[in-house]
Amino acid sequence: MTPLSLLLIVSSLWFTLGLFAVLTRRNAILILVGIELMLNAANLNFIAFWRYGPPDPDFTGPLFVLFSIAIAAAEAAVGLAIILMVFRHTRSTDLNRLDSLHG
Amino acid sequence: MTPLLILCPMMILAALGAVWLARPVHAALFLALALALTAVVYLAVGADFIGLVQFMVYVGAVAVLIVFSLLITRPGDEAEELLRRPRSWVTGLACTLPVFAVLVYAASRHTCLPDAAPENPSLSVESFGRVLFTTHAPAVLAVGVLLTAVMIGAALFAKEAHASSHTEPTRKPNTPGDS
Amino acid sequence: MAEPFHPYLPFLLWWVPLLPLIAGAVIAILPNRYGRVASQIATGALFLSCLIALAALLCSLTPGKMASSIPAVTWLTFGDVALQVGLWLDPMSAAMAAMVTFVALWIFVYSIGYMEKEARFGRFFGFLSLFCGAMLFVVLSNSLLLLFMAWELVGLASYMLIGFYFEKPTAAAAAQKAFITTRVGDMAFFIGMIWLYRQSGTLLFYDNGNGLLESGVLHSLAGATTVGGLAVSSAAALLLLVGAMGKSGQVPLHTWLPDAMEGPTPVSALIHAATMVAAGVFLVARTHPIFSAAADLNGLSLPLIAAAWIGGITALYAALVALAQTDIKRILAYSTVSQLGFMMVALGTGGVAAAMFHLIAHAFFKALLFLSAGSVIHGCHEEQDIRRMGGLRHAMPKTFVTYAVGMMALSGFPFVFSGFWSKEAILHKAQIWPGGHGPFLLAGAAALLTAFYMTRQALLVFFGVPRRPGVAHPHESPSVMLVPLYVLAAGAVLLALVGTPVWPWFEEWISGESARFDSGALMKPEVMHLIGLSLAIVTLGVGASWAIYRNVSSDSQAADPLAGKLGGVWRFLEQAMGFDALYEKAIIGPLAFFAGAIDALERQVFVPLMAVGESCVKRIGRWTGVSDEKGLNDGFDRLCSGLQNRAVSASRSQSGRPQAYLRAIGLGMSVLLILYFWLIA
Amino acid sequence: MSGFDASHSAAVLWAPECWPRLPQRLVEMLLHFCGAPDWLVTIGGLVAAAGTVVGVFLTGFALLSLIERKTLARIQNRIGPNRAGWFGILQPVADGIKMLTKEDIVPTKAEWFLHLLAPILIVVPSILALGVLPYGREWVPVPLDLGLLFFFAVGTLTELAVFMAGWASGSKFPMLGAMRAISQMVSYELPLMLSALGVIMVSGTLSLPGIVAQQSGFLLGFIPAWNVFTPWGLSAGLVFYIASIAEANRCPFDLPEGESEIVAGHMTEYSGFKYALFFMGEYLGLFAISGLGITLFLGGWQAPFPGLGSVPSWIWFFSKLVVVIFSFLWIRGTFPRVRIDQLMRFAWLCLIPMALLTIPAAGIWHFAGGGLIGWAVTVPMLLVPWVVLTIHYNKRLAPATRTYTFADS
Amino acid sequence: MLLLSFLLLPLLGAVLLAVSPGFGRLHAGRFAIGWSVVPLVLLAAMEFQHTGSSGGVMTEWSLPWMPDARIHLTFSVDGTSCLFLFLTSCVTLFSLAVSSKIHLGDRAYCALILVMESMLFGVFTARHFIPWFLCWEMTLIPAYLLIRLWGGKGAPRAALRFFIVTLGGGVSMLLGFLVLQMSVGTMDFAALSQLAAHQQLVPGLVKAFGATGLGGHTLLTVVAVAVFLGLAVKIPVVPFHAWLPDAYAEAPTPVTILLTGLLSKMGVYGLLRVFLPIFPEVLPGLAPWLTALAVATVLLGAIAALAQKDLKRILAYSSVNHLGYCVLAVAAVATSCVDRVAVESAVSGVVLQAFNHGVIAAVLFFGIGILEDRSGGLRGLNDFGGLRANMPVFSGVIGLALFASLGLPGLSGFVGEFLIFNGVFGLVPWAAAISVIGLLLTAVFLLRLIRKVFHGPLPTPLAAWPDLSCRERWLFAPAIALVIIPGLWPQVLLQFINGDTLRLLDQLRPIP
Repeated sequence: MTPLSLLLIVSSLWFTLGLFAVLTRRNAILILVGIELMLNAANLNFIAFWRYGPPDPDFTGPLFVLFSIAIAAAEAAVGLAIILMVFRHTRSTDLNRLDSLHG
Repeated sequence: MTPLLILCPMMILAALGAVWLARPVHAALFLALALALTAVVYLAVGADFIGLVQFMVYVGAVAVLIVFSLLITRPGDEAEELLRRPRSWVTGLACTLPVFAVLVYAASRHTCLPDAAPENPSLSVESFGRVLFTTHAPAVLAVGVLLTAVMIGAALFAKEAHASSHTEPTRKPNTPGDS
Repeated sequence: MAEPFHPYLPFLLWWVPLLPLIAGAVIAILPNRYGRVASQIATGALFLSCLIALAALLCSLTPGKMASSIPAVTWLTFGDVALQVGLWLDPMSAAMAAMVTFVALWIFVYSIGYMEKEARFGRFFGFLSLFCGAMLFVVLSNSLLLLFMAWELVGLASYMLIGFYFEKPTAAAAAQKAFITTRVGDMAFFIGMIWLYRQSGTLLFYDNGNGLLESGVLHSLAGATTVGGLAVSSAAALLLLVGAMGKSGQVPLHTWLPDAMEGPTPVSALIHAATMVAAGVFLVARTHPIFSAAADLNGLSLPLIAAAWIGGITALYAALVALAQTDIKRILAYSTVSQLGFMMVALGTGGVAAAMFHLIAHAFFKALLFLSAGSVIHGCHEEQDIRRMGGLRHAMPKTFVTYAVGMMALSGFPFVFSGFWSKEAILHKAQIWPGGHGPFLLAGAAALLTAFYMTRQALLVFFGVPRRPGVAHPHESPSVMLVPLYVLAAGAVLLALVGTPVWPWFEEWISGESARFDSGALMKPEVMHLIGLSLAIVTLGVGASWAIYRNVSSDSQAADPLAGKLGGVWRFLEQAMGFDALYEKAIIGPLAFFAGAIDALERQVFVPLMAVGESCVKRIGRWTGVSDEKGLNDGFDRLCSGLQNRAVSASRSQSGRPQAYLRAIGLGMSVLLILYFWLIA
Repeated sequence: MSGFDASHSAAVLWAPECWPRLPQRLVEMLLHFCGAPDWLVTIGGLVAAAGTVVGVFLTGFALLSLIERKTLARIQNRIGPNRAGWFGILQPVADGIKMLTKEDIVPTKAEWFLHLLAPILIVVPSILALGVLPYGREWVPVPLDLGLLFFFAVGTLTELAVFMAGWASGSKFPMLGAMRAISQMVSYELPLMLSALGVIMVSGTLSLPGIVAQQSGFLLGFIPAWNVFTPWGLSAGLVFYIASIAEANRCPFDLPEGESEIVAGHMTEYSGFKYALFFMGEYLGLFAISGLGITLFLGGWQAPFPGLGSVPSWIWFFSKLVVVIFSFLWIRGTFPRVRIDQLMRFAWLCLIPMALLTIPAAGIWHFAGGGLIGWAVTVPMLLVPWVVLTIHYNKRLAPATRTYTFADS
Repeated sequence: MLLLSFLLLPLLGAVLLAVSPGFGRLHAGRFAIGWSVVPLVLLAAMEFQHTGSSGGVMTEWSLPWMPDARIHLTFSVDGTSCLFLFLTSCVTLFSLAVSSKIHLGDRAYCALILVMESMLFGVFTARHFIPWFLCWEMTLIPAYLLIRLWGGKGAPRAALRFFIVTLGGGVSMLLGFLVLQMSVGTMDFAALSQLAAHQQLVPGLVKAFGATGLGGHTLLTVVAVAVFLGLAVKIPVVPFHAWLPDAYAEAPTPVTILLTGLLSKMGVYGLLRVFLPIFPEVLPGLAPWLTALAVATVLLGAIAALAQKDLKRILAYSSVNHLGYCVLAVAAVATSCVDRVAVESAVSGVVLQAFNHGVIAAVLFFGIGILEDRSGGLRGLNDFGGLRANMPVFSGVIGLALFASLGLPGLSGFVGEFLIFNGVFGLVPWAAAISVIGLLLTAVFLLRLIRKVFHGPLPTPLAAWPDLSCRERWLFAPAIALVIIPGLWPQVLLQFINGDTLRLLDQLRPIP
C-alpha cells in the first residue's frame, strides 16, 4: 500500500461518512459537519495527488486546497448564519420540522 | 509513511465519531479533532503552509463556529436521535455504499500513475505565494470578493438579529434613594 | 478728419455717459438709508462727466477738426458678423452732451434741496443718474443700435421717475402710460433701425465712409425703393420719425407728457429740458441725412414734410391746450410739447442748426421754468393750481425774477433772450421753406399763443392778490434751490449771444462752417421783416393776456375769464382735445375686448378641443382595459386555476424535507451507477 | 530545524548573547557525546530549548502574578501582598502550594473528560506559541519559516479549549462565560491577524526572526527602524495592542470572567490545580501575545538606541516585555470594564476597519519605499479615520451624565 | 467618458436618493442641491478642456446599440448644446434651491427632479433619434409626477392633460422618424441631414412608400409636419398650447420653473437642431404655415396674457409669447436662407432667446412663488398692491426680470429679440412688422403687472410682509447676474454658438 492509496482510501471513507451524515442527521448543524467532512476529503485528495502524483511545479493541488478552504470557510459562515436565522424563526434546527415547502 | 500509518486510523476514527456520535457537541468536537488531524497530515506530507492554514481556518474558525452555533441552538436530547437510528441506517447506507464502492474503485485505479514517479518536494511558501499572486491573482481577487460578500452578509444577518432581539438598555439617572 | 482732438479724448469720452450710469448702479445697491451719500455720488459723478463734456466741447470748438470718432468696439458677433458700437463727437453731440450734463447738474443740485424730505431720497438720485447716463449715450452714440438701447433706457428711467410716487395710483398710471406710449414709437424706431441695418449692413453712423450717415450708404438707401415707390431711406426715416414722435411728445403720441407731471418737479425739469423729450428731436437731427437722402431738388422729402407738418400741428395744438390749463406744471408741460413742435418744424424745414439751437436754449429756460415752478410749489406748500396762487412776487422775489426770465425767454421777448433768437431762426427757416406755408403759419400762431399763455400764467401766479386763504405764508426757497435758478437764468440769457443773426456762431459751428461777424445781417430785409413779425406776435400775445388777466378776481373758485367767452371750446381745450378719451375708446377698450375674446377662445375652444382629444384617449384606454380584463385576464385566470388544481395533486409527493429529497437523489444516483456499471460490464 | 553542529565555536557558545541557549546546547552536546542518533540529538535539544522557555516564563508567571497584585494595589492606594516573604515576594510560592493542595472538584453534571482536557488545552497553545518567538539574536527556540502563521494557528486552539471548559462544566455561568469568551476572541482575532498582515507585506516573510531582522537599523541615525515608527505600523500596532488586550481577556475587556456578572466565566466550576492551569494559560498567553507584538512592531530584540550592540539582545526583548506588560497592568488598574455590545461594536466597527486600512497603507509604504511620498500618503490616510473614529466613539460611548446620591447625604 | 458620466450623474444622484432611506427630512434636499452643483462643475471642466477651440464638437460618446438597424446611442456636445446644458444645470439647481423645505424633505421629489435633469441632458446632447426620443419622452414622467403629486387642486387634471397632449405629439414625431427609418434606413441626425443636403430623402421615401400614391415631396412634407407637431406641442405653438396655462398654474413653483425654463426649450432646441437640418427640402413649402402659426403664437400669447387675472397664467402666456419669437425666427429661416446674415442673426437669436427666457422665467416664477409664500397662496393680479414700499429689494429684482422679459436693452432679453427681429425682418419683413405688436403688448401686460402688484397704495395686510430674506437674496443674486451679464456682454453666450450657427447655415443650403 502506497501513501497515496492510503490517503485515497481515507478520503473516500471520509467522503462516504460525510455523505452519510448529510443524509441521516437531522440537526442542520451536524449536516454541515458532514459537508465539511466531504470537503476535507476532497482537499485530502488534492494534497495527496500533489505530493505523490506526477510532478507539479505549479502547486495546482495546494492552490486548489487553499481556495477550497477559503470558500469552505465562507460557506460555513453563511450556512451557520442561515441556520441561526432559521433557528430564530422556528426555535429549531431540526430539518424535518422545516417542511413549509411541502406541497 | 510512518506518520501516515499512525494518523490515518485516527482520522477515520475521528470522522466516525463526528458522524456517529449522538451528542451534537461531541460530534462537533470530533470534527474538530478530525480536521486537526488532517492539518497534521498536511504538515506531515510537507504542505506546511496548507496545514497551518487548515488548522487556523478549520479548527480555529469553522469548528469554533459550529460549536458556537450548537451553544446557541442547544439541540435537543440525543434519545430521540438514538431512537430513529435504525431507520435512517437503511436509507443512508443504501445511498452511501454505492458511492463508497465507486470511490474505492476509482482510487484503486490510480495505478495508472507511474509508480516510479518521484515525490514532489515540500511546499515552499515563497514560490507558492508567487504562483498564487501572479498566475492565480484573478482567483485570489474573486475569493477576496466572495469573502467580503460573506462578511457583509453575515454582518447583515447579525444586524437583523440585533434589531429584532436585542435592545440596548437605556441608562437612566439614578433616582434618589436608589444608591 | 477722424483723428481725435486730444490723445485722451477717446478714452475719456466713454466716461461721460458711464460715470452717471455707474453712479446709478452703485446707488442701486446702496442701502436706502445712505440717501445723502447717494446724492453726493450722483452729483459728483455728473460733475465729473460735466467737466469732461465741457472739455470735449472746448476741443470740438477748434475749427478744422470738427468731428472725431472714438474707435468702435465689437459688441457682439453672431455667426461671422460682428456688430459694432461706438461714440461720436461732433459739434452737435458735444453741444448736447455739454448741455445735458450742465443743465442736469444744476437740476441735481436743486433736487438736493427739493427732495430733502423724501423717504427714497437716495433712490431718486439713482434714477436721475441712470436717466442722465442713458441720455448721454443717446447723444454721444455713433451707432443707431447703441442709440436705441440708450433710448430705451431713457424710457426706463423716465418710467421710474414719473412713477416715483408709486403709491399714488395716478403716478403709477402715468408712468405706465409714458412707457407704453413711447414704446409705440420705439417699436417703429426698432423696425426702422432693423430695416436700415438689413438694407445697409451697418448701424454705425460714421465709419470711414461706410457709415449710415455717409454718402455711399445714403445713396444706396435712397436708391432702393419699397412699397409705393417710396425710397427705403424715406420709409425708414418715417419709422424713425414715429419713434421721435413718441419720445418727443408729438401729436398724436403726446398724451403721456402732461401726465408725466406726476413725477417730482426736478424730474419734470429733467424730462422736459435736458433728457427725454430732447432725445426725439436729437434723433431726427442726428439722422437728418437719412431723412433728406431721397430729397428732391427743393430739398423736400416725405419724412421731412411729415416732420414739418407734425411739428406745426403739435406746436399749435399744445399752445391751444395750454391756454385752458390751470395746473402750473401742466401749462409748462404743454408749452414743452409746443416748443418741441417748433423744433420739429425746424427739422422738417431743414434747419438742423436752428432746431439744435432752440433745443439747447429751450433746455435752459424750460429747466429754469420748471425749477422756478418747483420753487413756487415748494413755497406754496405743494400747491400746483395757479388759480389758488397770486401775488407771489412779494413773498418770493428771487424766484419771481428767475421765473420772469424763463417766461420771457419762452415767450420770445426780443433781443436779450435766447428764446427770441432761436424761435426767430425757426420761423425764418419755415418761412423760406419751399414745401409750403402751412408749418410757418402754424408755428406763428403757436408763438402768439405761447406769449399769451405764459403771460397768463405769470400774472396769475405772481401778480394780483393771494387767492388762497390756506396759503398764509408762502416762503422763499433755500439757496441750494435758488443758485441753480440763477445759473440757468444766466444761461438762458447768455445763450442769446451766440445765436443772433449778427453772429450766428452756433449755427455755423453746428453745420461745420466757421462763423463770421456780420453786423449787417440784422439789416437784411427778410431778417428785418421777420424780426418785426416776431415783435408783433409777442407784443400781441403779451398784450392780450395782460388785458384779460390783469385783474383776476381774488376768488380761487371763479371761472377763467376766457372760459365764459369760449364756452364749449374751452372745455374741449381743458380736456386736451379729448385725446385721452379717444384712446380710451379707440384703443384700450377694443384691446381689452379683444383680449377677453381671445381668452374666451382659449377657454371655450382650445381647451375643450384638447379635452375632447384627452377624453378620446381616456376612453380608448378604458376600452382596452376592460377588454383586457374580460378577455385575456379571465382566460388566463381560468388556465391558471386549472393548472393549480393539477399541481396540488402532483405536489403531494413533495414532503418539504430536504433530506428526503437528498435521499431520493442519492438512491437515484445509486441506481444510475449500478446501471452504468451493468452497462459497462 | 538543523541538526547539531559540532563545529560551533565555543567562543560564540559562551557569549552572553547565547546564554539562554546553553541548556539546549549542553543537552545536544551531551547526547552527541553519548552517541545518540541525529534525530534524537535534535529532539533532545528542542526539548531542552522548550524547557528553557517554559522555565523562564513560568518564573515570569509567578513574578507577574505578584507584580500585578502589587501594582494594582499601588494604583488603588493599597499595599498588596506583604506577608509571605520580603515585600510578599514568596506570595506566588504560597499560592502555588495552596492551589496544588486544594481538592479537585468535578461537578456531577460535568463531562469529566472534557472538563479535564480544557485546562490542558488552554496551556498548550500558549507554550507552543512561546516556542517560536525570537527572544534574541541567537535565541530562537524553534526557528520556523512559518512562525507567524504557526503562532496564530495554535492560538486559535484556545477558543476550543474555552468552549470545552464552558460546556463541560454543565452549568450556567461557565456556559455564558464561554459564549462571551468565544465571541470576543473570534471578534478580536480578526484585527489581530489583519494588523499583522501589514508587517508581513513589508517584511516579505512569515518567519519571525526575519521580521525582526527587517526592523534593524536606525532612521536618521537615531530613530530605530521599528515598524511602530511608521504610520501604518503605528496604526497597526495600536490595533494589535488593543486587540491583544481583548485576546488575553484582560481588563477592560475581561468580560468572559466578569466577577460581578458571571462569577468567573468558564472557570467557575474549576478549582485547585486546574484552576491554576487556567491562570497559567492566561498569563502565558499574555506573554506570548506581548512577545509577538514586540516582535512585529517594537523591533523584537533590536536595541532602542544605536551603539548598544554589546548588550545581549534578549535583554532588550525582556525589557520591552516588561514595559508592555506593565502597560497592561496600568490599563487594568485604570479603565472600567466595557459592556458586551460596546465591546463587539468596537471590534467590528473600529478595529477591523482600521486594521483593513493599514493593509493598503502598508502596501503603499512598501511600494513608495518609505520616503516622503509614503509619509504624505499614509499619514492622512490613517490619521483622518483614526481621528474621526475617536471623536465618534467619544460621543457614542460617553456615559450619560449621572447624578449620584449618597446614603449619607 | 466625461460626457457619459455627466449625462448619468444626476440619474446616479436620483438613484442614491431613492435607495437610501437614510436621507431624512432636510438632508434629501441638501444632497440634491449639492449634487446638482456637480454637473455645473463638470460642464465648466468640459468647457475648460475645449476652451479656445472654435466651436465644433467638444466631446462625443457613442455606443452601437443595434448596429444592424444603424441605431447608435450617440451623444455629443457642441457649443449650442453646451449652452443648453448650462441652462439645464442652472435652472435645475435654481429650482431645487428655491423649493420649499417641505418639498426638499421628500426624497421622491428631489430624485424626480434629478431624473428630469439627466433626461434633459440627454435631449440636449443626443445625436441620434432613438436616444434623443427616449430622453425626450422620459422627461414627461418626472414632470407628470411632479405636477400631479405636488401641484395645486387642479393638478391631477392638468398633469394628465399635459401628459396626454405632449405624449400625442411625441407619438406623431416617432411615427415621422419611423417612416424615415423605413425609407432611408437611418435615424441619425447627422446622417439624415447629410442625406437631406444631397436630396436623397425624397427618392428614399418614394422607394419605400411610393405605393401610397403620394409623391415623394408630399411624403416628406407629411413627415416634416408630423415631426413639427411633436415639437410644437412642447414649445408650445398655437393651437397646441391649451395644456400649458393650466399645467404652469397648477404645478408647484419650482416645477413651473422647470417646465418653462427647460421643457419648452426642448422644443426650440428640436426645431433648431433637428427640424431645420433634416427637412430643408420641404421647408419653403411649409414656411408660410409656420410663419402664420408663429405670428399667431406671438400675438395670441400676448393678447391672452392681457386678459388673465392670475399671475402664473399671465407669465404662462408670456412664455408662449416669448417662445413664439423663437418659432418665428425658425419659420423665417425656413422661408428662405438667401440673406445669409439674416439667417445667422435669426438662428443666434433663437438660442439666445431660449436661454435668456429660461433664466428670466425662472426668476419670475420664483418671484410668484415668494408672493404665494407670503400671502398664503394668493396669486391673483388684484390681490396685491404697493409692494415696492415694503419689499423694495424684491420689487427691484422682479422689476429687473420683468423689464428683461419685455426686452429692455442692457438686460438679457433684448439681445435675443433684437437678433430674432433682425433676422426675421431680413427674411419675412411682414411677419416681423406684425410681431412687433407682440413686443408692444408684452410691455403692456408686464407693466400692468408691475402697476397692480408693486405700485399703488399698500393694503394694510400686506404691510407686514418682510422683504427678501438673506437666503432668497442669495438665490436671486446669481440669477440676476445671468440676466444682466448677457445683456451687457452678449458675446459671453454668443461665442459658444457662432460656430454652430455657421454649420447650420451650411446644412440649410442644398448641396448640388
